[in-house]
Amino acid sequence: MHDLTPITALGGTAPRTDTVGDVTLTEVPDVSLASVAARVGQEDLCATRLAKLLGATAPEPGRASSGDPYAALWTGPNQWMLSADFNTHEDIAADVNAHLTDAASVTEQTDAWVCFDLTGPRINAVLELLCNIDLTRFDTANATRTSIHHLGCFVISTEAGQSVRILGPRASAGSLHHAITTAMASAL
Amino acid sequence: MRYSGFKVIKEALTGHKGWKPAWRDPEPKAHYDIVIIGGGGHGLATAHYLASVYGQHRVAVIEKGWIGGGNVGRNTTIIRSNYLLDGNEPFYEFSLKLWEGLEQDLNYNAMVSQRGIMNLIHSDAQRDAFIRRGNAMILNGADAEYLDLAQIKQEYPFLNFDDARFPIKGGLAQRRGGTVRHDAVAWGYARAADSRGVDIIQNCEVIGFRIENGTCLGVETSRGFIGAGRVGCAVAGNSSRLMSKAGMRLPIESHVLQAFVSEGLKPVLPGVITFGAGHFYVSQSDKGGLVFGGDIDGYNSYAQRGNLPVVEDVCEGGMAIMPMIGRARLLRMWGGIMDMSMDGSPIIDRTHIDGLYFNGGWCYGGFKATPASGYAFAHLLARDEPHDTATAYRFDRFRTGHMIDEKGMGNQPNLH
Amino acid sequence: MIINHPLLGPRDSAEFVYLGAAELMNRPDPETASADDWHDYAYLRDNPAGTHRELWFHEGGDRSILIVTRDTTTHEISAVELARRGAPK
Amino acid sequence: MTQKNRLDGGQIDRNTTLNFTFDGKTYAGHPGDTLASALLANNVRLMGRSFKYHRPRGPLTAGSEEPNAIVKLRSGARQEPNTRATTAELFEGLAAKSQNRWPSLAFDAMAINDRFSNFLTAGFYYKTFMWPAAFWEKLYEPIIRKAAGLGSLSMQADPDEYDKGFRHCDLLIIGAGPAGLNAALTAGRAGKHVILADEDFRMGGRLNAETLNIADMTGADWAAHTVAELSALPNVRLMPRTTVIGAFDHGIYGAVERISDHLATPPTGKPRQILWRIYAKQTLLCAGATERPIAFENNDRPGIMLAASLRAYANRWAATPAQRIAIFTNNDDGHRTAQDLHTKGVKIAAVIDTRPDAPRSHDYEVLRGAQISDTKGRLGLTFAEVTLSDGSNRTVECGALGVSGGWNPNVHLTCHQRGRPTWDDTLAAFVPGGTLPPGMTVAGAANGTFSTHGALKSGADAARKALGIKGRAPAVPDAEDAPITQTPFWYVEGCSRAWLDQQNDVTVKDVKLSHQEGFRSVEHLKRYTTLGMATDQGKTSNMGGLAIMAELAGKSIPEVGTTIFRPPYTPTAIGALAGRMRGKEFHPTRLTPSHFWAKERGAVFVEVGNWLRAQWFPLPGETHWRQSVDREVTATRASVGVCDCTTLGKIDVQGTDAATFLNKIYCNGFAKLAVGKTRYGLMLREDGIAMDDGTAARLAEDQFVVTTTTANAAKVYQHMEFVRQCLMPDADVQLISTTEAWAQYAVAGPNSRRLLQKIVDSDYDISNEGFPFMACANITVCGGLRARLFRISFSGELAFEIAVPSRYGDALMRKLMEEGEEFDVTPYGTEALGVMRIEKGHAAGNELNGTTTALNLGMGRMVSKAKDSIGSKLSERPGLNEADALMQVGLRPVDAGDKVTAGGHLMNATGPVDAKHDQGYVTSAAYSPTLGSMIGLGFLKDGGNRMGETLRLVSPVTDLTVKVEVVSAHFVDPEGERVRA
Repeated sequence: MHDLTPITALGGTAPRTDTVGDVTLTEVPDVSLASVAARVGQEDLCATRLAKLLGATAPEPGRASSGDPYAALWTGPNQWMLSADFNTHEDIAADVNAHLTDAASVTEQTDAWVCFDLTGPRINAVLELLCNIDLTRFDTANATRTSIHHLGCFVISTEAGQSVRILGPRASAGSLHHAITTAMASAL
Repeated sequence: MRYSGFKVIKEALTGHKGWKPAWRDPEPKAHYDIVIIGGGGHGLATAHYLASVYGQHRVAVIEKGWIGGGNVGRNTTIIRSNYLLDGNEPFYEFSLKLWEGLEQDLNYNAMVSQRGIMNLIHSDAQRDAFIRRGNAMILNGADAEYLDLAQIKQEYPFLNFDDARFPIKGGLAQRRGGTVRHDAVAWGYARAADSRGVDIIQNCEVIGFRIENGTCLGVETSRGFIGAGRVGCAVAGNSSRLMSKAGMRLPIESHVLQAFVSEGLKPVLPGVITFGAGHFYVSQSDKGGLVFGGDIDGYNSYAQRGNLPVVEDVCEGGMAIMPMIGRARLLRMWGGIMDMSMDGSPIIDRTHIDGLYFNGGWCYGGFKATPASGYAFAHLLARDEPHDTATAYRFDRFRTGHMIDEKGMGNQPNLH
Repeated sequence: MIINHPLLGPRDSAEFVYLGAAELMNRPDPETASADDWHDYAYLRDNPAGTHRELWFHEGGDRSILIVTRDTTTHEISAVELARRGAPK
Repeated sequence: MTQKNRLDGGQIDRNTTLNFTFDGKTYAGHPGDTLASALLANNVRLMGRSFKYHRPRGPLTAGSEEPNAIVKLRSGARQEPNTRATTAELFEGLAAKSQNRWPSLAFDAMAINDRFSNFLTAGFYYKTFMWPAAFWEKLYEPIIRKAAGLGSLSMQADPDEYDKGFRHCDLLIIGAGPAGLNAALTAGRAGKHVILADEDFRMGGRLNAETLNIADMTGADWAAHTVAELSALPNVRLMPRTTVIGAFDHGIYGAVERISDHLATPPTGKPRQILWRIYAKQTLLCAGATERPIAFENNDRPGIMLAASLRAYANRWAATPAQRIAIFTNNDDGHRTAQDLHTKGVKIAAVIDTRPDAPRSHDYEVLRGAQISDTKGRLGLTFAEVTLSDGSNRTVECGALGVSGGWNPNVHLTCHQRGRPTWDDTLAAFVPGGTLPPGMTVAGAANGTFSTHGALKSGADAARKALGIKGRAPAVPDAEDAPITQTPFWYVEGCSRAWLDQQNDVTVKDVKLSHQEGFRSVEHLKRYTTLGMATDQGKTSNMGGLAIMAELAGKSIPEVGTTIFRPPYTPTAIGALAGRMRGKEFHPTRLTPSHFWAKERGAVFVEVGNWLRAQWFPLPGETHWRQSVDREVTATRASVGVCDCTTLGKIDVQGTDAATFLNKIYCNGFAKLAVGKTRYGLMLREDGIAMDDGTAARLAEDQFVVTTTTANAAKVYQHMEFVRQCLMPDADVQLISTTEAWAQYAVAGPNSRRLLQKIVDSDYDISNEGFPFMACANITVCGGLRARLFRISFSGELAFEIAVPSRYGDALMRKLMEEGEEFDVTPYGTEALGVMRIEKGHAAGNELNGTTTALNLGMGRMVSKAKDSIGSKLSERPGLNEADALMQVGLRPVDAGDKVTAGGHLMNATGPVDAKHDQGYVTSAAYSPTLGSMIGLGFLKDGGNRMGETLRLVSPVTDLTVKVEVVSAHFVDPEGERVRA
């Protein structure tokens, strides 16, 4: 086992948590991510193998699926982002690649992103200050790519109106964190 | 009628009965030596110089709406000659010199105000580029001045020096740059051209060109056919629209550029300031309004209006560099249609059709170019050869690879 | 503006990068094209006042490039399709 | 602190008193007051001065259309110029000052302009101030500018924050008057997502200003009840204090919500205002109507107001500008005002009605067929001169005069997409018409339906139609349904100094002069006279000017046309449009994986795009940045240095056609690159100009990792997507950015291999034989952590780039420092990086400036003729291949002590120094500790054949001229032995 100690995207040794009123923002470092893109001509094979891996057909556009060990998120035509528990699946790309082999191109994305969970009964009041999502129709398991203060992020509705997961560019974790917490202070 | 302080006083004392229309409202004649399509700044300036410099008096300017209703009345009124490339700098410097004598030439006060333009610098690479540009300006006989941070702080104490995301590192100034009362430019040129016999025909739309055996004989208009020895097109914004009537495709896309003015404020800005790390430039009009703008909306449009994202982008730039304007209010926003060319530089050239000449592709730099553009186009129309300062503005430069690309953005018009 | 993405539904045009006229997809055949063909492809545009087919890159979304048919005088959008042939699901 | 002109009733909270000051004097008002209503209640009519003639002015209106009562609100950094007293909500401690006057509001020296008004007519300045030319900037303009403007900025940064947000709805209703409220009820009860926005702090619109009843209650009570029901509906969002400023494409509306403007200061963390972008499937405009004035001689004195505004002050705010009031009207609405004021106990001096058949009244005198010929009163109205129907004159004493010329529908937002309103003869007004913004319908007074009943009904009907609500329509509550006909009466014959645009001082005379001088189109009139260009945007003045121009031109008003309204509906704080994107938050900041470590080391950081990079690492005792940079360069070349190069773009290119794809993207060949090898690649734009350069490492048969320059990462990725999706749609290629996934460090210098051998796990052979120059591999480090190793060099030394997952980047850097101690390992920043790449002659951003070709960069031979790649064809154009084309060269000062400046131009050793003799320019310059002098890279005409030639480097803008020698751009190790060592 190697001897390098990781730091979180916000630069800490432990994840950061911020609470305003009844809404909490939590940094979630224990997520491993891999991008899966079907090879041209192998779309169906990829779909079959992916379904087997996920235990369900891969999510449709604008949707996300949860599951054990793999959750998935539609990111583009014939393209998904798979996530798993970092502690058990740190080398997620290798694991997934082993299942999909030549049906897809798999790329490690774990540390390309910072992951936040925003939870509480009034998260929509915060979200409407951050990103252009139609919250009147943002149901559970909806997922979308959107821009938060000029940062391209994925927002996944894990429980409608109650909790979302936000994936943002890791290098800008500080700016994203600042944007979310100021919006919390403003809206709550 | 000559305008003067004396005349103003005389009229004031006699009930202003003596003022005449600034230009006639003539019926189109059957034939002119030269017909200019487009009663904007460039077309009217062309007519003025044709009449005053090149001795052409059988000239008409035809305008589909009201003169000065296009970009000359929609811009942010900035004049400058701070260009880098040899194809451009002598032309814009010539233009600036014409601005400097404009009022006396036209007997019309267009309020040419040389309060200077300052391009702010925010990175080492930008400094290198601006120093290269400043040198090019001086080597072409223009004025340029490099200011370090201390000098900027002294001249513009209200800029954001404390918590800037992209700190100011210096600036390139052109003291002879400034602003002009834009509408007055159109009116002044119209009045001067009219006084030398040029017919300015408003509400006359060109429907087509009459072209026989590769020669243009005149224009079909909403008010009938008008014959012409030579036809000059100066309708920037609508160039593709017009030239398609002559079967031409142009190296041009039409894009909307928005401009903004704030409520009237007591004077705070000495001259023009441009932000180097975002899309924002600003000056203050003599009425007190902050006149500002930024980047084009970025998609083909003839709609003369823009959308919110660019408004926000511009105001973000403004607040980044001048956080004091947060409580100033934006009063009006509007859009103009820009001839965005394939290298960001204009075209003043013959076409493949005899007797048909073209002036356009000004991107959003057309206003400052108005006098030189008119002069050079008049020269081309009168002499059938390019003016010394405009020899590079050829159609075929893209074919031969002699692009004039100040920004280095290549053949993507919305990036220039 | 709002672009009705074939896969994602209505999306704000601010999420997109405008790439220009759709003719840019018709790159000349390097084997046969003349210098004029290359010049016309790279530099000449119809630039119509009216219906215009153009490319929008969904950089802030699924990174698809869309062919949008839009009226340049009203901004009304009449059709949107994926640029990539054999539009995937 | 009496409120002399406070009446009974009204919607103000008399139990609470709010103290405020105007021009330093303290007054009292109540919650529910505006600044204007409170001042009127305190018998203050004079509130401002006009722009040009500095005429004394009081409020003309009771709303956002106000041209006159413009004040400076608050003080210090929160000072807010040009604020309408008529919409400013009163709060405890509010401090306002009048503006555009000196020394005081009552005595304004600049009022002298009024005496000379005859000389200062429309456009006078275009005709003079021309001689001598130089005097414009020196003399005339400074005087004009001194007089210009209204309020002043604090010149301090705005201390308040602004937010921006997004809201979506099925129906956006703009305006909460009878039409808007009833529409909201209809849509809300049907379960639709509704947003109801109103600029006022109290919803109800005119209902709050009238005494009319709806059903069995007053209009104001009905409004309150309706608002209560609506706020109980979860699907309805009420947005008071929210002005919809613009109608943009495809149902996107801009709206500004004033969160804290009615408070002394915003609560902690809360914004002053929020800019909402509202995405509405359907929109219903219920913006009501604006009363229009009648122009007559001296119609601008404080106390002269629109009649319905007087009524609003009396009914809603229980305030009146005077105890004795006259009314001048051409319609029945003026009589309604008289009646309401009379009921409130205000003495009606007379109702002057232009109509011979005007209705009579028992309560007050009606002068039928009469007109106002002039008025008196220096700082406020005292008398009105009336010409009676028989031609005789009469003086009417009054402290205020209500003027009613009829109503104009508020069509503004219907014009925001350049649609033009149409003329309605029965209303003698413009109504919404032509093409409305898609999805927008109009109801109520905004659509010319002026009666209360009509408004209620049209609101409900429009909502049902817009949303396709089926079923029987609920009954419309009983309300006044008086038919409205308006016979136009724009101005009193023979008046000249009769104000149309009161703020900009545009009079009837100016419009006549404009016509006389040929400025006859609406646009010319507006621009020549400045009519409608003031902060009120002509809401009360445009129609009058239009009507007079029409009369002069002998045309009808619609023939003359109308100026179209542009956003914003009312002036909007620039801060609100910027939101949080200011100061350090203007753009997001990108931090490198070693950032926190570098900060501990005391690194100096520099902005590189959105990245913050370590520029150099000063050591104790180093007083000048050059000392640090020189040390970093020397130490790296002597032993080993480490630099964080994570910011370079990394794009993962996979697929069976990956190699074919790269062959298309790069001008040089990639098809034959072996697995485990890296190659330098140059990318051209289709126009043949160099776009970017970098390396592509083949990690597998079907996988490459492409690197880009930091600046072009996004652009290159986009370009690749274009080629993949639009030009090679059938190719099997997948792209994804991994820039931030991997922390990547350059380890450079003769000892770099020895250092890395302590890091890289021993089962990987990184000897020169096992891992030669340009090799690449997936490896493990520090006991099993997956990593990538590339043997590439930007510095010209033996060098590697090593990458690990970003979260381990911090630890890896610390490890490298620790393990490198024995080699005196040195971290280096972007400056040293730059120096070393210049010493090595590598092109970077300054050379890849968007105008240079492979030929210019000395890589002309790299453009493969054996294959087609993007840009190869157009790069063959003659203009890009001239005999004396610019070529990249190295430059050394002849005198080693001399400075070399990037941006300097190159001139021959002798001969003139001007643009015509320009030989090229310097792109990059740095001090080279290795060579002991400054050096530069530049582009020189025919540079390839001018080695050894001496030139002059001139930089007049920085006052520099030095002699430089043309040398090879590869100052260090030209044979490239070190990188292969």
